[in-house]
Amino acid sequence: MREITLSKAVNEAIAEEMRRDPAIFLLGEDVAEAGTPFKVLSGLVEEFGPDRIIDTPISEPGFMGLAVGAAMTGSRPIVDLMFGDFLFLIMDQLCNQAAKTHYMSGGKLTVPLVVRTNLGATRRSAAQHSQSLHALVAHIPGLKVALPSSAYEAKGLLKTAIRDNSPVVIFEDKLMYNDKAPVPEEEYLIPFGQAKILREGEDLTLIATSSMVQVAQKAADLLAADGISAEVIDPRTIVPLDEDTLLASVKKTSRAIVIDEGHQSFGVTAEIASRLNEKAFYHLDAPVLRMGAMDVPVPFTPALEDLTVPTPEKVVEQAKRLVAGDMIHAA
Amino acid sequence: MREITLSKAVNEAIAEEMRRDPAIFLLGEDVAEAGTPFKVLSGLVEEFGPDRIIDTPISEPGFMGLAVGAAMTGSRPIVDLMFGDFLFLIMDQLCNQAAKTHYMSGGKLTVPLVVRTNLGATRRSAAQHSQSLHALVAHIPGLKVALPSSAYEAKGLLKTAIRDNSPVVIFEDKLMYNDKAPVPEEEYLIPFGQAKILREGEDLTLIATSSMVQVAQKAADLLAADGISAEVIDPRTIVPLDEDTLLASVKKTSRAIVIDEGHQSFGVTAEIASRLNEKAFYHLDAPVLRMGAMDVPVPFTPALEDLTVPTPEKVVEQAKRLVAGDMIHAA
Amino acid sequence: MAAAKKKSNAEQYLRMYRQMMRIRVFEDNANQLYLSAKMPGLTHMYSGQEAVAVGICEALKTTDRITSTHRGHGHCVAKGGEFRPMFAELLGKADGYCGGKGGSMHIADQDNGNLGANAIVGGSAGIATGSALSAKRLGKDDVTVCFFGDGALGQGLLYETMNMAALWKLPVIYACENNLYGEYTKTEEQAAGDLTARAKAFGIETHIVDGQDVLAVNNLAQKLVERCRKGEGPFFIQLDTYRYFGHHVGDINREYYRPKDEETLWKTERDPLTNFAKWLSDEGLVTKDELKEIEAEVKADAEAAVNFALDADYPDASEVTKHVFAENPSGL
Amino acid sequence: MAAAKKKSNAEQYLRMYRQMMRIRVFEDNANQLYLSAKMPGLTHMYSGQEAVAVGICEALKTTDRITSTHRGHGHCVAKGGEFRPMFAELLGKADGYCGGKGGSMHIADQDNGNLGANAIVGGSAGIATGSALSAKRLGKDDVTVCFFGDGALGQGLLYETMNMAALWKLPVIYACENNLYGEYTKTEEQAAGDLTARAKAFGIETHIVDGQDVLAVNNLAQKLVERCRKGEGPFFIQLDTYRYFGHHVGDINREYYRPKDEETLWKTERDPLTNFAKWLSDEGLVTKDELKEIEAEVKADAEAAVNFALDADYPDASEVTKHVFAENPSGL
Ligand SMILES: Cc1ncc(C[n+]2csc(CCOP(=O)(O)OP(=O)(O)O)c2C)c(N)n1
Ligand SMILES: Cc1ncc(C[n+]2csc(CCOP(=O)(O)OP(=O)(O)O)c2C)c(N)n1
Ligand SMILES: [Mg+2]
Ligand SMILES: [Mg+2]
Repeated sequence: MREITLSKAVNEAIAEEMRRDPAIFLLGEDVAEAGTPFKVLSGLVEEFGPDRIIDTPISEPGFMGLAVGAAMTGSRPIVDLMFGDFLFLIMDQLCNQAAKTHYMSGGKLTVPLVVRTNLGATRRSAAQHSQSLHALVAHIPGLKVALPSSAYEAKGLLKTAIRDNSPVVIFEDKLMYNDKAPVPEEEYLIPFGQAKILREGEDLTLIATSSMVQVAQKAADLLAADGISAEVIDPRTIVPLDEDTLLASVKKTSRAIVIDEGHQSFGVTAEIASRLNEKAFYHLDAPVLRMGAMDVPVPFTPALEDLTVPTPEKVVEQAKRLVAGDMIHAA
Repeated sequence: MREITLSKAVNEAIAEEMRRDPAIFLLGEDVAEAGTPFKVLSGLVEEFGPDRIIDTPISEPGFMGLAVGAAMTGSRPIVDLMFGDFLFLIMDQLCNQAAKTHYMSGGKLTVPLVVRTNLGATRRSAAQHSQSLHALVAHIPGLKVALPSSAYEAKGLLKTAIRDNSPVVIFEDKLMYNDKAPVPEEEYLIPFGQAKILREGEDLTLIATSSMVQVAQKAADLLAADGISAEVIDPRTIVPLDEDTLLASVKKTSRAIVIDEGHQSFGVTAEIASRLNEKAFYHLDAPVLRMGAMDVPVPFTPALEDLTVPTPEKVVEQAKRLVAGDMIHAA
Repeated sequence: MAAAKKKSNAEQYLRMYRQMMRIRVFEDNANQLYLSAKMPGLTHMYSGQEAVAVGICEALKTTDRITSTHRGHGHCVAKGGEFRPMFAELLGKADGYCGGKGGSMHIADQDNGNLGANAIVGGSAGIATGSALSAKRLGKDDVTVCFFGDGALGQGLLYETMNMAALWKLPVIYACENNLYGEYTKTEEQAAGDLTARAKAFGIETHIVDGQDVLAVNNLAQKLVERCRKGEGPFFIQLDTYRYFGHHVGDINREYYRPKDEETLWKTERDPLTNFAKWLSDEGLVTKDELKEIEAEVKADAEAAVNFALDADYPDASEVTKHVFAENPSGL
Repeated sequence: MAAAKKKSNAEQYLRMYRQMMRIRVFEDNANQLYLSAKMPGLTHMYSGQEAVAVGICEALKTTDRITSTHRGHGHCVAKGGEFRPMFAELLGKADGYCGGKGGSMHIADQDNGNLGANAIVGGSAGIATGSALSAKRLGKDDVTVCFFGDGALGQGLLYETMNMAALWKLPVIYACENNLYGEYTKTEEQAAGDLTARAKAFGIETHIVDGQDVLAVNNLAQKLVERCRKGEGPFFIQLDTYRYFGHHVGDINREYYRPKDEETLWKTERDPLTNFAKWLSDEGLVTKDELKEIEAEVKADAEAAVNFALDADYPDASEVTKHVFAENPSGL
């Protein structure tokens, strides 16, 4: 199968959907001629014209608001939010308006829109351009949240997001734009709420999202060399969350680590770990461990930034503790 | 001891601190003559004048931004945010600026400010005036988060918040403004990060925040009548979180329910439950249970709204299942 | 205006009068429901501002859209809303426009082009502007009116969206209802400079009109709506008006922020219904009896609707988890 | 200007020239560090806009404050920043202004009144305005200057804060650096209407000045700063200027959005350093050799600072958890 970059996969997903449905348009900063600073959208304005690939002023709250109104009235906007950190600017329109309109109107109004943005540190971009804020939107009822972990996932999940009739926030990993993966020429969608088992294993389950999927896979390789067999699962969407697949795995392996690049406290690892603990408690040989980013603003200097996110080595270390039964706490 | 309302307690806390330190001022919408729509600040503008109790335009992002700048330059602002739901409007200034400035500047700039706001549903105020959004700010490193559960707590925690050199968000429960509690005449502060054991018990631990403390206490009463002894703990601040007190209790009782009025998924109950599971796993006789608000926008109609939040009866029901060992899941 | 023109417009005038009366009566009933503790929560009444909503909405087609505010009953009625589902919504009943889930501050009436009240001040500026963008992109000539209060001028969102509306020539009309107060604060204490200059700065054509004069409002609105349809938008209108009650039903003692004689002056000298009724009679377009009849009909309608709403059922408990997400086509 | 005045000002002029040269040379070195892969991440260069930062900051006292942008090196130097801690910060070293934690986009220099660069476009409008409020409340006559680009005019926050600044007569100057582009988009495609009208709407006095003419900028700034101190603020200045490099160091192929000859024109005809140097020579205030000497000194300084920064240590790993929260007085 051909291999393409995540960037190209996103571009294809948008182009295919826009060809299919004239109600779709995209808006954001420098999305047209510039094709975004990451060049992900290059070529789209040439095909679809400036009325469907719309360059906005630097007005995140404003163009998010426009998208909500457009979505209520027959359009299907895709909002391009240059950095995930700018979510803080659009929270009111996203969480007070888009997320609640369908419910508040008793189902009369719908808001089919997609916010495409990104997450991930270690790009030396410092505290306001490095956050992974997906837990925040996942906490708000009415929003779906997708976290693609490869070019293949990015294309399939984005296409599904665009067809969904609810607001969806999809986070790409900034560091992955040039990573290639096999992506079929034929059309495919990836359904929301279906986790993917990337690697089967017996001794423990590594549940990893987005940027952390590669980390988990590397950790699983390292563990395999030491005779430990790790199952690796990517939930793909955290809202909806495929509890069943996660639970089945944990019931089999009896041990799990949840790995996510958002801040650890009050983040995604807490939700997944506590659901596993609650629903698979009597199958667990050890507590579910959580590995999120450190609870610190992302520091600029590489000397510190690299310490803040989970690495394959740190995962291996925790996995070994878990398997060795090294978790008994003092009474 | 005299009893005063939570509203009065807040008013006293601000007045006492403003008398002590001229660097403190307060700003927000209709805080001066009107004393806020909840009348919490009545009388303050008369004592401190309109230069220290400042009525702003309806510009939440803007006045939050002003507070950040004022805090960096020798003032100690208190931001009055009329409804907790408006946090979505100030997230950028609060989370990208206030929370990160001290860290990003390597400790050179400090941002001593307090955001006073509220939480809680069942006031028939519908989806945009009923949210409990404290989990969102708790996820952002650099912010402290206080959740007073009575007039006594409100006064002591707010005074501490005002003296803290970091940004603090303090949430009052809208339904509690007229609730009275004993509050000493003498000055007192309540240190952050020290949970309070409100009731000792043997059979299980109820960990409850803010509005849910009363719910937990009523549940404990009902349980006592049935011969079940519940320990009730109020963490008071969720950042910092007093893990030690919570862990000690759970190690003693071997069972716990975490109760909080934020949405359940990706919320406060997940963080607390997963920490307990992780650090007291081998002491637990059953999984830690979570009771948050339903994952739905808050509906207007009383017929539905009341279903969305934990009640003493629902807590009792879960507690009994827990104590009965009724949690074993199918393999 | 030529006498002939007036006659031929008589039907339209009477409809405007009736619509204003419907708002006035709706609010009086809402207040009664609050005072008798039959309505959950609080509500913000539109009484006094009727000529604004009616003057503008009478210039709109059903497919034209509006966005509304926390003070939204007037816009809802004016855009074609019915009493029964409105009262039912205020009481949280299943037959309400939003099945009881929205309540007064979120009343929406999609079929009549009302995209909803909004409990975030200024929160609908984006929605209205996006609705206009949608119409333009989809090749429809529908116009969107964004209603908001003077207080919403404090919100930055409005400036962001006006800038985009101006850049892209969107068919949207920003209708600023300047009722002199935002909650308990005077407009001049909240808004520096000149109100209309804030739209002019973006190159938007602005107008100021007496919001108590339904004909003045309607004439202006008709012109601007037609120009919007032709691609000459956006526009900004400042409508000077007054709310008769407090900020919300519970705001009773308001002398500390608003003098009694100011209230009296507006109610006696500038009431949109009284003055329009007088004009209609003076011009011989209606008799006193006809006016009384309209009022009586509207009141009877309202009473029936209130009773309907009081008797209606609350939504079933199972509704609580419905509509969090929209339904999807099969295969998704 | 009278010859006597000019002579007596010569020292100040030369300091302005030197400061502009320091910015120019700083940026050339930063670019070199990027090209040689010694600097982590990207950076946005201020080259071409030197007269703006220097003209304004030379009118300020140390206790006056500024807020800066993603393109912040120029403001930092102009407000008194030193090369060593600046380069060290860019390289993420412990000796940097922020101990390496902030980097280029968050460089701050509290001691000289620089409240920091900001990676959120428009994000410092509140901070600057709050700093002015703080000064006023605490009875100090310090003025705050808020630097921002034309692109930041898209952000609603700016309008909210200008409204409050105007209402409360705060000692703040909004300095809009109009360099014709925001990233890869022309200003006129992002900003409808007239730029200064956006401040005038709030009753703020506005000025437009040639941002390549350091004396014009400085004269205006001196007047406005003094008037601010007397309580006559706020003010808004549009400074027309140009950035020589791409949006950031990596923006090399930019012909698709910005014509080459436009760049050439600004660099050759309107360069703030060249033109100021010429004026200084023409007026007999400096010799060619003196100018060369200044340049050589600055370059030597920069080289030494770069070497210092390259040799400096990274922060210790233990720093990563420090400064999340500020230290508290004992007993809290
Ligand atoms: C974002 C936001 N801030 C504050 C409020 C509280 N609030 C409700 S109505 C109102 C005043 C609005 O004034 P205006 O826009 O003039 O409308 P009016 O009530 O006069 O019709 C305020 C401050 C809110 N609902 N939303
Ligand atoms: C809120 C926000 N939106 C978008 C960006 C990405 N961005 C960085 S600089 C920039 C352009 C800013 O233009 P302008 O304000 O004119 O400053 P200039 O770069 O021209 O100096 C953009 C869009 C950002 N950093 N912050
Ligand atoms: Mg008003
Ligand atoms: Mg620019």
